[in-house]
Amino acid sequence: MTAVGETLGRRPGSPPRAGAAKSLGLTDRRARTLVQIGLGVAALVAMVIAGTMLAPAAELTDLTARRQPPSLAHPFGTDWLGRDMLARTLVGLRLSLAVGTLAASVSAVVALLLAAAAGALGRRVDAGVSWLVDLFLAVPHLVLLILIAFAAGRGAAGVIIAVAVTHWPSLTRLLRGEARRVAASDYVAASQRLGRSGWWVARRHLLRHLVPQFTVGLVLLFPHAILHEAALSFLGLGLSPHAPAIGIILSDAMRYLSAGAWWLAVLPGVALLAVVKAVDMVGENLRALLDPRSVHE
Amino acid sequence: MAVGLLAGRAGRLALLLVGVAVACFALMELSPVDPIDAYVGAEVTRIGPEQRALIAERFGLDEPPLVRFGLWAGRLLRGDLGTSTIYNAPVIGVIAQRFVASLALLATAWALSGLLGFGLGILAAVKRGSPVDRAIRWWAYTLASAPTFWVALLLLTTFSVTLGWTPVCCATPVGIDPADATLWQRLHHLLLPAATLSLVGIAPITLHTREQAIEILRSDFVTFARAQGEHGRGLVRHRLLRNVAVPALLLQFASLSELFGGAVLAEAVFNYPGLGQSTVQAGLRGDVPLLLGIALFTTLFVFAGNTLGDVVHGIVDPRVGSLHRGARP
Amino acid sequence: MSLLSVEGFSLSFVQYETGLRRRRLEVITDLDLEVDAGELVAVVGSSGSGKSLLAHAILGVLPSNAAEGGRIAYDGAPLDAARRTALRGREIALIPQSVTFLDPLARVGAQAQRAADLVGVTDPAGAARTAFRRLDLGHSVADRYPHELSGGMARRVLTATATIGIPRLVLADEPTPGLHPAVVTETLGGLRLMADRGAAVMLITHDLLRAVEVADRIAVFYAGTTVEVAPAAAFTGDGAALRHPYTRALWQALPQHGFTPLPGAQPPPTDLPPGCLFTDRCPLVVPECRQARPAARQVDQSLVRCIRA
Amino acid sequence: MLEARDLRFRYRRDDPWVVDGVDLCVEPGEVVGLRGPSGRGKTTVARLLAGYLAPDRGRVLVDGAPLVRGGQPVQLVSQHPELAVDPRWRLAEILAEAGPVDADLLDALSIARGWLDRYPHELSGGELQRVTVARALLSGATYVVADEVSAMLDPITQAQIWHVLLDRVRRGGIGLVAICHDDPLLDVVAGRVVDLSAPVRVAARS
Repeated sequence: MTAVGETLGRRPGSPPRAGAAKSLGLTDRRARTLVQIGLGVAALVAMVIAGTMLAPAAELTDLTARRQPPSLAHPFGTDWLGRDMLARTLVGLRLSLAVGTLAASVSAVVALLLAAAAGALGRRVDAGVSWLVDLFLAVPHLVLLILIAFAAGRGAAGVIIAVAVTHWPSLTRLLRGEARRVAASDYVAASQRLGRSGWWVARRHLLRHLVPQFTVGLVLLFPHAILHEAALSFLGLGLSPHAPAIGIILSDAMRYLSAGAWWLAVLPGVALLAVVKAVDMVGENLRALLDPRSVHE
Repeated sequence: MAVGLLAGRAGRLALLLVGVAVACFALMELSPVDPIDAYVGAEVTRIGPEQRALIAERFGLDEPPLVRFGLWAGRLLRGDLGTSTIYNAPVIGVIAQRFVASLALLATAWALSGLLGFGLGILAAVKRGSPVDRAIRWWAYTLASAPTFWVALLLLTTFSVTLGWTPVCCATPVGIDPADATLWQRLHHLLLPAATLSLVGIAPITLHTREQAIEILRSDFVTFARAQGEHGRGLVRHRLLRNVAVPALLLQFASLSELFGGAVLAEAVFNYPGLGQSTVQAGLRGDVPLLLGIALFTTLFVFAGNTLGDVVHGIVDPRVGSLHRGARP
Repeated sequence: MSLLSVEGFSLSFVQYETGLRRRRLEVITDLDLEVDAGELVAVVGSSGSGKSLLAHAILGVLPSNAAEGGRIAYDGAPLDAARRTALRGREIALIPQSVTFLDPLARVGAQAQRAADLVGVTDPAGAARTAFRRLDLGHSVADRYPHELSGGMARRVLTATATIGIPRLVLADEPTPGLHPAVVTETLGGLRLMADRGAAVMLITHDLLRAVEVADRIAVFYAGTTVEVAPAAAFTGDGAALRHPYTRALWQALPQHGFTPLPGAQPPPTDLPPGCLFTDRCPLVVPECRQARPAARQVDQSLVRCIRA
Repeated sequence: MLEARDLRFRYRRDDPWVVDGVDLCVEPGEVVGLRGPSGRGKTTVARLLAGYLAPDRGRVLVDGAPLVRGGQPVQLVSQHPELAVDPRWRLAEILAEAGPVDADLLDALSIARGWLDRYPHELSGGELQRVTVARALLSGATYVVADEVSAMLDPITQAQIWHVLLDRVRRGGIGLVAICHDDPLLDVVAGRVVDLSAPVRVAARS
């Protein structure tokens, strides 16, 4: 129990050193948080750059090197057209990240607008927004995705619209809940009594509380968006069949499973998992920085 | 008091279904895919204009959108969801039969992931900071980041293709009439899809339960229990379990939406003839009546889950229950 | 030898801030206190100054990021983790402050029965019923949930549940806030009764007047340490019999004793001054006060931590 | 004059009245005490007077005009300061919201300048309460409603806060409504006392 006392070189019971230091500066735990965010972001950036550079290589078919297992030349092996799987995977991941980014930004704008409208424009608008959120969350997410992908006529536009349009409800509900809590607080009531306008309260109080939640909620939106895009493409309702999307790569790989080409299915999946985990790691650590009390280290 | 609540809830359900019906119908209208082409499918090149007119007339596809919505809604209210173009059978029949097939998969995964997730979450919280906690958390985070269909592929590759222990696809052995399949054969075919859905379902439940359990372990009443000498297993059994179970139950009933999404993917990989698979087929081949039927049915399914969750919550949590029973201190 | 003796006790926490800052909170520094069987000692200090943590430390139910220092002895022997586990609930009892210390999802009767079970009584249900009757709580109260209890009722349920094992050391944490004056008198009377029957009772409160009414000795808690432990009798008149300047200022600030406020505020736990903690507000301050922490020494019947007492 | 006429209030329609016909008035330069056992609606009266809640029946008037939602010369200081300040603001911002900082007032309330760049959770209840009192006074309010402001505080902090409030009543001419269950304190600070447990009349005290 007295571990921490010792490590700080203070014999228990002795008077603390002159003016015990207020804050102990960069600490091991917070250092780890920063390192993890750095690592996560660096990994994602490196992946995007690699994906861009390798884009042409992903299309190179080499019929002499068909279905080769992972080797130094082709770390992820090659597919039935002799294309290098690592290149295709990286390009696919870049595409997934792009879809994720688009989905996150659309959701961000929609969520902010609706949450603000719900907060500022009175009870009826608030009830309307809350009902709209319930409506979107009433249908299972993947079913809604399929419906919208079908409505938008399959292909890249379809999946992007589907993913983009179905991720704002959870973020809106989070922001609206927080906005209502802040609006009902005594300190906002005090501000009003001090003659501050609604806009002033929104800018100085609401924003200060919503930004951390919004940032973390937004970053944690990426994994969902990426996985859903991959799922739609896998089911054949997403990107066009020849696009190097992870979903397509994995659904093609299914055909060759019985022939033993396990690497076509396993390795791209691992890469996608790594990307999603990197984004998730960045999100969780951002939360630790922005809202320490909500994190149980 | 309870009747009022039921009426309120039925009202909300009706409003929700109307909303979903209108939204989904509008979505179908937006689709550039010509319903006739989708219906005919590959042989579309070989049918002449008169046949197209015949098909349009039979399925009422040539009316203006608002009229068609009126017709569709009218039939809907009379319980007629129209005919599925890909199965050429009433949509209600298709959904009912397919849902029963999916139910086995959904139920096992729902129960399994609920129990295992709850147990692992509590274990991780009680042993917070230990290697056990770190391992469980790392495992849950990894699974939460893994695409469901890829996990299915992984299981398929290892157990069916490489080891050959489990069938490669379908709900009953290929080549024999599904009616004759024995229970063991059905369970054997259910193994991998259910395993996939459970594995993926465990991750979020574990993380949520762990979060909730840590919150409880920090609470005042656990401090007082520990001051009375409570510790270890006794603390878990007497103070922790119920306080974590109540919110966990609510979450469990609210997870049906995510669960059904998982089923769609698992059924696609294992070619399991459930409602999930037919949702995908309907999306791929533009079976509008079936898609609309599934959208409405799954909304009902999710709403029923949430309602059941609230009812159970009212029973299990005295603070909520007392509101209904009107108990006053 | 007193039943409970606390020597040079210190308690600090490490908390994480938004962004990178981590800060150390020295909530208790160099605290000395003794409580004897048959005696009621009050620990008086402003609320939120860390007093309750002293009770939690004695019982060993502190959160994981707490760091303890100094020595606590019970019945002559050091109170280490093993003895704490053995004595918790049986010989040492905590009467917590509010209804949030009761399990919201369990009936209060069942919780009392579980406490009796932990003490090891043969008939836990019977023991719980007797404890409730002792605090004249009707048997229907046992079936209620915590949120269905009034303030006074919750107070009595907490006391009954905590003292089922007829403890030798009772730690009562802030029992008075939010209660009707009559209920406060009744609650403090109950504690007095336990002391008179031979238990050592520590009453932790911010209410100096109520403490003086019921305690044998009063330990005045300031910025994490007890600056003076004086007999209740010393708290009379204009406080001349009180040795430490802070205690005197506390007494004279009461509405009934002149209502004269002493300027300044307590130093924050993150930034404690090196010497005596009261230097920046003390009317008697001299340069030596800033050099080192004054040791506690006996002056008349009071134990005072001040070189000029 | 801040006046409450036959105030009635309850949280839900079928609940008994929490505030059952309270009349009270306070002039600038005067301290009116409000006494009553806990749970008799003292805090609700405080929130009605300060415009945090709207009465179901009866009215709150400031110099004859009804209290409106926006800025009002009536400020509330509540028992729980940690709820009345934005946890994500530094203390300097909290004070700045009320008006330009008045150094004498901060010294009188012993608010150390070092606290101003800290967050609310880094301060104790007593320290935070000084800040909320400073905020109420900096706003130039003509009336202050003090609801159990020193119930949880040590006697010295309590004496400091009340001395500043009483000083502002005498010098600054503000009207103060002092709500508390601690009779000795009420006897010292209040000119006249309204007793909530007594029947509905202004209990004038000498």
